Amino acid sequence: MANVSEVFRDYAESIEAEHEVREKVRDKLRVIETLARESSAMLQHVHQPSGFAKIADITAQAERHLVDQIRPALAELSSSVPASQFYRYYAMFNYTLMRLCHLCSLIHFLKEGQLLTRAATAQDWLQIGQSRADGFYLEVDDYLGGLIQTSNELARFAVNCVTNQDFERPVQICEFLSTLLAGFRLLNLKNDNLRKKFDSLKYDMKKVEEVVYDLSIRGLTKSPPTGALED
Amino acid sequence: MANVSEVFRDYAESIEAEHEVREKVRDKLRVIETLARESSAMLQHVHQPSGFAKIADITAQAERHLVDQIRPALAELSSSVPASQFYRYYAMFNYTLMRLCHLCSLIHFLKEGQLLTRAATAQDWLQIGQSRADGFYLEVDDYLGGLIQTSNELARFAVNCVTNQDFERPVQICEFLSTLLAGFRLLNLKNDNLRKKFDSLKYDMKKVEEVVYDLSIRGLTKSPPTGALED
Amino acid sequence: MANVSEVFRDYAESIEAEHEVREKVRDKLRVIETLARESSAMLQHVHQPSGFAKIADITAQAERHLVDQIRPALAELSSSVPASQFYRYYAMFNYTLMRLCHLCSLIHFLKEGQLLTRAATAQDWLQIGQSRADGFYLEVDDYLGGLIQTSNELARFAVNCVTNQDFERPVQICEFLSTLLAGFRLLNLKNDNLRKKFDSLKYDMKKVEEVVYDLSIRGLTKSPPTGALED
Amino acid sequence: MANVSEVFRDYAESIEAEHEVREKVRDKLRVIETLARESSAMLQHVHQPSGFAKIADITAQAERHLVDQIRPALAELSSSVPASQFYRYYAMFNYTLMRLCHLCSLIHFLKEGQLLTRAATAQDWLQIGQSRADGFYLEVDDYLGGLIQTSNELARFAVNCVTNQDFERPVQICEFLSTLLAGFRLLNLKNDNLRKKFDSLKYDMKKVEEVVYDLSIRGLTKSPPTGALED
Amino acid sequence: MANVSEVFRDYAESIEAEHEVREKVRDKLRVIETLARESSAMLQHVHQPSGFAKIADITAQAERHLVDQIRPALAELSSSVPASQFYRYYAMFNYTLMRLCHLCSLIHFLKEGQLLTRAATAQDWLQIGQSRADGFYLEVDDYLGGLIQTSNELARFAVNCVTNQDFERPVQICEFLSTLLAGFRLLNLKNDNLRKKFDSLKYDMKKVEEVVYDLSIRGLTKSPPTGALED
Amino acid sequence: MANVSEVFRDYAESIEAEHEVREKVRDKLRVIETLARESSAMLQHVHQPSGFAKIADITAQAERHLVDQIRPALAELSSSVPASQFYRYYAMFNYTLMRLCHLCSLIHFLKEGQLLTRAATAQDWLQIGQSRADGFYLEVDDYLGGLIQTSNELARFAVNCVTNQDFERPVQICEFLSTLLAGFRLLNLKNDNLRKKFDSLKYDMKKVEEVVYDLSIRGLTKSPPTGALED
Amino acid sequence: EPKTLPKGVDPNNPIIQQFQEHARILDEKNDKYERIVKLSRDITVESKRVIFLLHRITCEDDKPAVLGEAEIKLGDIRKRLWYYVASELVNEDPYKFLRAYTGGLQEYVEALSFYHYICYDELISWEKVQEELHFQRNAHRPKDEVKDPLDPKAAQARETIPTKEQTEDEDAGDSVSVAIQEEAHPEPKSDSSGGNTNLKGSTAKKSLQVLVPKTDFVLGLADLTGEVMRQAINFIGLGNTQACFDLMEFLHAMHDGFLDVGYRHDMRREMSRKINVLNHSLQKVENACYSINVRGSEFPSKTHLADLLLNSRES
Amino acid sequence: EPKTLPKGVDPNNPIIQQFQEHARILDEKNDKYERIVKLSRDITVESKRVIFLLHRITCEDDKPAVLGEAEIKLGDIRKRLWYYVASELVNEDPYKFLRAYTGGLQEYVEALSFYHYICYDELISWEKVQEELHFQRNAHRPKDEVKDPLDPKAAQARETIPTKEQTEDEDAGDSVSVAIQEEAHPEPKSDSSGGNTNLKGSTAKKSLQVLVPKTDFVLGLADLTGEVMRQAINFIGLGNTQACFDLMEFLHAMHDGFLDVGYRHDMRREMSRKINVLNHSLQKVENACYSINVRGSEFPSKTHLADLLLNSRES
Ligand SMILES: [Mn+2]
Ligand SMILES: [Mn+2]
Repeated sequence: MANVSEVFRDYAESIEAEHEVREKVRDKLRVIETLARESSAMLQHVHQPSGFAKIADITAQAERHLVDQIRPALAELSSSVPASQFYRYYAMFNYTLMRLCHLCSLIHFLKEGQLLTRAATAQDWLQIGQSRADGFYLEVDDYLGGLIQTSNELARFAVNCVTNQDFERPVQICEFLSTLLAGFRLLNLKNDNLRKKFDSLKYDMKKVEEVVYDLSIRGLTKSPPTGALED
Repeated sequence: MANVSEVFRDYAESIEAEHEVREKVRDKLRVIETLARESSAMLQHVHQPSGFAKIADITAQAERHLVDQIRPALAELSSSVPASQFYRYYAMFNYTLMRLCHLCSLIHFLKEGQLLTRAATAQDWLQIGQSRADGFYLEVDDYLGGLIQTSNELARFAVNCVTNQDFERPVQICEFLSTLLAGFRLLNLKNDNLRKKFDSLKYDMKKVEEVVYDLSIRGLTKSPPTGALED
Repeated sequence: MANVSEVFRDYAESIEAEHEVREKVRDKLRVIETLARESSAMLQHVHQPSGFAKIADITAQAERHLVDQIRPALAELSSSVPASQFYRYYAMFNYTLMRLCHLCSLIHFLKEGQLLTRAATAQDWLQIGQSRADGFYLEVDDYLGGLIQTSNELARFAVNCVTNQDFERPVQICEFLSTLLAGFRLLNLKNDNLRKKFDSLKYDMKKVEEVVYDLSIRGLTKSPPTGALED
Repeated sequence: MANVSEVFRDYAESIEAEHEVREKVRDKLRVIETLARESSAMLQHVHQPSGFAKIADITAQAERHLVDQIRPALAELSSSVPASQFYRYYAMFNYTLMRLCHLCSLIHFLKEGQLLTRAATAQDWLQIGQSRADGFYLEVDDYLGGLIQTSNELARFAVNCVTNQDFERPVQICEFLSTLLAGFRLLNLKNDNLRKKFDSLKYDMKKVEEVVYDLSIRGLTKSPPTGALED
Repeated sequence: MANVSEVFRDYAESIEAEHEVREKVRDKLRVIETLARESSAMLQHVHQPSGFAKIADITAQAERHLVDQIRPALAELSSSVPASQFYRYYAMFNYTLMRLCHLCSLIHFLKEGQLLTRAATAQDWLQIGQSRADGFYLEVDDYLGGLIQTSNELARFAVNCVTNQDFERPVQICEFLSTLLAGFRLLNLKNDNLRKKFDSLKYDMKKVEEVVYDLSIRGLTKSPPTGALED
Repeated sequence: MANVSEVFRDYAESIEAEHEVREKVRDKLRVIETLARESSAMLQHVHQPSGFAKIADITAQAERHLVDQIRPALAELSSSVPASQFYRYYAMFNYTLMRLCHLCSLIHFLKEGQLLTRAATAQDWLQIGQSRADGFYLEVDDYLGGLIQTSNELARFAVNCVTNQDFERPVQICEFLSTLLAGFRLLNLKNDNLRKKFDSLKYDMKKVEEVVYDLSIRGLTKSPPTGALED
Repeated sequence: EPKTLPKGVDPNNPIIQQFQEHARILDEKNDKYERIVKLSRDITVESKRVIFLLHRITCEDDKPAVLGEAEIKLGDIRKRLWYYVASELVNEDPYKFLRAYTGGLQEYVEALSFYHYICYDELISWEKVQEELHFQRNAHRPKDEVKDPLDPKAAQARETIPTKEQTEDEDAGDSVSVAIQEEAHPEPKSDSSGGNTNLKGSTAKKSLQVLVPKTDFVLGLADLTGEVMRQAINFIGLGNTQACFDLMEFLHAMHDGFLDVGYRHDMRREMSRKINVLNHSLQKVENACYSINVRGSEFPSKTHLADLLLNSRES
Repeated sequence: EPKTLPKGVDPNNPIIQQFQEHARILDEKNDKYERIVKLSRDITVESKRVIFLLHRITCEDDKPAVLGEAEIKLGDIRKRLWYYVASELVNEDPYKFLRAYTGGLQEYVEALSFYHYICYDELISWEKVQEELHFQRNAHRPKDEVKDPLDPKAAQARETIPTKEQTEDEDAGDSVSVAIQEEAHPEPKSDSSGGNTNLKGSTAKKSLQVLVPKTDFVLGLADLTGEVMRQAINFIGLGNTQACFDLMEFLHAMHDGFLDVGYRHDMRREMSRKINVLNHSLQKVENACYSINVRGSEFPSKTHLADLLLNSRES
């Protein structure tokens, strides 16, 4: 059994190598998380009276920050994950990706009042792959998780819109959430985590419906909202 | 120790047999759950402006879906559960049955403005048994659980009715929930799942009362609602 | 090995010495905790209709209690912890310090409507150190933990203000929490415990925003709140 | 937002696709697990007086079973996992692979009294890859996990050897475990799971040393065991 | 509240600073742990027939390794922990210090057959402080924890001595453990962890007594052991 | 709600009162535990060569210590527990009582070679009650638990007797344990603590049987032991 | 007892005899424990039913009938279940068997205090609860040495339940009763030193009672707050908003009380769990009162609002 | 049932009537559940006692007396406790109440299989256990509609326990018995498809029985292995080393069986816990056999060793 310790020495090296990848990924992630925190902080201002008037400025600033800073940081992360082992380290960056999707879709909705698709999120905003073949890519689960974070934020935003005397946007948010909810209902959610988040989406819907109710019973909406799903 | 292995062989066979039943039940259930999700999705439209005008169509469609698709699927499930072992597999389909009851009572209420009884749910709508003697049957607990899901949905619906300028239906819903509440008060519930759900019924009642209140103080109800429990 | 038991006797003594410090710290803590409990109980009255009219009295009383009773008790605790071993016993009084910070910042807010800084908390209110060099001092984590307890209390207070017909204070609380939240967003919270509390702060914010919403949609706020972060 | 539901339908399909892979993997795994269970059951007989005399037969039978049945089943599993997504589904078959390694190394030791290397396990016995480039492959962790299961089994076997009057094999096992232990000591075990197993290996070592002690103090070993690590 | 964010920025910096210390401590620790693992691996050889003959060489080698490599690494760790905050980071290196004490006392016993005192461990072997005033120092708990690890190792060694035909050393170990046990009995162990380890010491004692029993009933001990505690 | 605070004031007082009792009981217990530790330490010497020759002295000393020191301390404990509330505080001193029973029965056995009855333990040795009517009394469970601790100690002692060339005592111990085992077999034990301890008694029996066996095959027993259960 | 002794075990061996005695004591304790556990489960079920019954009150007019029925049910629990627990505890240290009946006791306190609150609009006192579980000596008594659940006589004795009338008016059980030792329960020196064993003002002579430890009493009260919250939500649903404010006040008072208790030492983990639930209940009611007020403010006068709600319900 | 309706609730409202019916069904189920739980607890206690009794066997000569006593005790459990469980389950889906009696059932299987193993040196079969819990229709039957634990009549009916003689020889209960519906239990199509509901070879007509799910049977057997281990250690203490080897063989066979069962799907968590315990028990016995052998080896002949041990014990 003379060669046994040699064999083990080999294994020791491979374990060491994995450890190094993890360290590197962890470092890159830390940078992105700090940046994402800054983005969130900027976007928070839309909830406040002072920021409410300058929503366009705020979203523009957040978008620039995303393009100029987060995107390159994400590229570095992406290159530190061996392409064939994407899923080996997936659990490490998973949650961060979700958060970035959330930032993209929130900015997009504030600007355009529209849902940002997964393709656009991956390609245009984050510039990462769309499928496993592209190496580092945006998983459906993460995209959906990000959307639900956005719905949570928008439900809160609808409330603050009213406080800030904007009675139009809640109706728009209501339609957006309604569309989202209908979409989620089509999914057979196996993923328990996502299912719990889906429940939070239902709750957001209900909250926003109540806001619209409050507006409409007081005659504060211009017109009854037009159908969200009339495709 | 020859008889030891006999005993275990016998048991292994019985596990295998049970496993097969479970697999079958699981398959049948999956079909029903997908169908029930579709039903729910249809009925969701009543909350939206676009759907609001066509409630009759929507309920008719949902009812047809239930009769034509869910009912036969349920019959298959029912026949895959050995009659004398209903409770052996009960925990598997329990929640689904509850949901079906909910769908039935919701459709029925939207159509008739009335409570659907357990007898009618079991016999006319789901075509399953009403008591242990009938084999696969509708337990009281599941029926009641379904009713409470309906009350949750109706509380939300009452809010959206107002948004959609329907000021009559909330009063009708208010009366319905009031009767339901009186009924539930007659039950001795253990500190179990049903009791927690019962609490949610009280909140629904409160919410709908507030809607009716909002309507009355603005003179939007045609006539004051008649006492819910005196009909 | 004759000297072994002598050696162990030495160790036994050192263990006994540590034990005595712990006993002493525990005794001092017990006194402070009882006093802090009394303070909390006083401040609880602001939530109640009977106490609402006399908030100024209540806070004055609580402040006196803090100055006259808690501060000397804290001085005794401080002197019972060997300066060089602050962190050795830290886990024992950690939570209590947090609670005292909470009491200070709550009283201060009720009186002044302002955030109490860490410097002021440590120096003016508790009269303990501000940095490790000062011996017994107020750790950042404990100060922040205390602030979050205050935010929890204020969210509840905002609700009860409305019940007691005070429609101004919720707006003030809303601004306060908004400032706090913005501050916390800048922190890279490694400490899991603090992160969980941060989530509760977000929830408080949302809750208070809903209160302000309820007031503003009914025209009960004098004017829209002015921006919290207009620096 | 007309295209939203289309978008979601796409996602629903991708989720469905993943679901199918999982189902397939689960089915294949089930077969392998049943076979592995049968293998284990065969090998259990070496502990029993009745089986002790026919160790060669038993291992031959277990080896045939492994080659003829488990290997093809494993090939099917391997082909049902998309090569680029090995780590996505890794958690599903991870434990089973470990168990197969255990079976291989146990049979090999019973036949040859030698350690089976990872290369041999992967290439000769299981016929799967040795590195990520080979697609479905044998991870170091799983190989090591399997070895430790073998050490647990051998510690028990050493005891039963004595019961069955075989006083040579325990000495051989002692050397084997000693080698293994030395190997493991070279690893920097980050993986908590593996570390816990490593502790069990130390315990096995101690147990077997005690068996050898019992034999040697009674003069039942032919000669003192020759050095395991004399490289 | 303009200065609030400044205040928070301050805190953010202090949190960042702490984070850096932790990172540094973690790095230094990693080095020491690798070295300690190597030391352990060397000392393992005394259990094996091949190593048994060269115990003096092995201990000499291990001692050199400790002096030349571990000691400087420990000095680096020591200097990375701010002296006044020893206990703040204590939980990070605590277990490693215990292990180093174990290595020292094991080597010392193998060489001298004597207990290594805490003073000698700290001053002569590890060259760290003996009391809080010395900054980075050896806590009593860690020293005792290390002794108990040594007792576990020696119990195992006593067994292997017999296997390797050394009938003297077990008696010596028996006396050593007996002394240790008597020492521990004098301690009023509050520390639950230590108490659990103390139980393992009792078990070791029993094991070694049984070894001595086996030797004496076979007439293999030269003379009955002389009293361990005859002071 | 004046009476609410009365109710709670009343309760606060009762907690305070209970707290005082507990503190007092704890203090008294601490003294007893230290004394019991000393007793154990004395009796430990019987295991060692140095102490073996003076067993009579050791037991006499331990008995004196028990009579002169432990007994009065126990009387103080007893008087600090309100007679009618023995079980209210039972869990606090339960284990200690068991340990005292163990000390009594061990000393008695070492002196007389006989089982100490519960009556004698309670009345003559500990001077506490024998039944509920006597106030502070010796529960059957605690007495039995103490006996089993004694059996553990005696199994170890039997081994050391042989090491110290006493070949008579193991036979005597063997008979004692045999009787004890027969007694325990008459009890209906729940699956509780006592039952687990009872299992350890069986292992002690086995161990001692092995010692006696070792002596007999070497012709070291004067006469074959007489049947343990036939006297 | 025909206890088979293994061969070779001398029945006259004093040690064996001693162990036979140990066996008897252990068996008796275990049997008694089991009997009390079963009674406790029954008490739990019946107490829950009383609580549900009380929730059926929707307005003042409901009270007489519901409270009457609740009183009868509580009396039944007392006379037919607690009475047997008390009988089992004669000459025992009640703390010895507390774990066997603590579940039933807490649920019973919850039911009784809920009943009391609705009747008298005040919190029940511990003395009152303890008094309820204090029985006169001349009441019907079951056999003292009931032991073996398999013994038909014994089981019969327990289950020959005294009906309401019997318990109060007759002494029908004499034929199976056994002298209860005359000696009084041992008593602690003073109330403050010992806490809560004995009835205040009672010398507890020759009496049957079930001890109500104050902690169990207070744990029962903690559960009460959950029911009070439910009632408050009920009342809003029924348009009775003033009642909701009243209940909030009550909960505030309870909250003050528990705030004090909550940080005391040696507290059972149960307590902090229940206090948490209380905090949630209080906040639910606070939120409910908030929403009454925030809505009420839209309308000129509060009484007007009540009228309107009443109209919309009753007309 | 004098159920108080809140004011304003119309007792003739069909919905209210419907809910009154729901209430009745829920209460009945709950009451029945509670009654079965209590019987199950009694069964557990008594089964444990049988096990202890069986551990008193120290040699062949002990067997007749101990086994006789155990048989009587087991019969009592069957006729006086299981019989009432069976009565409660008439016309019910037994799986509905399985959770209420599974504890008692497993302990009973443990006791019965231990008894059987000692008597016949073999593992009891599931059929045998199920048969034991199958009662003849003409046996004494309690009232079918026993419901309210507070109802003295009902409780009395349950507790008027048939003595051993009665159960077998008389039909004393007719006056309180109620017709059990004649219809047989519904049966699964085949044994293999449904598993283990019905008695093999029995058409289960008009019979009372307690269903023994095979899983509970096997869980009881898992506990048996712990007792077998205890017995093995006992036997070594008593010098009966051969018995220890025999028991090891039995445990090996059980281990083989559970090895197969252990990895089956849909398995209860309970099972893997118990299999773990079994593994430990087996290793304890293996270690014991090991030490017999390693010591025995110091002596020339094995029989000689036995003689010696016997001498040192019996002389
Ligand atoms: Mn409750
Ligand atoms: Mn058992």
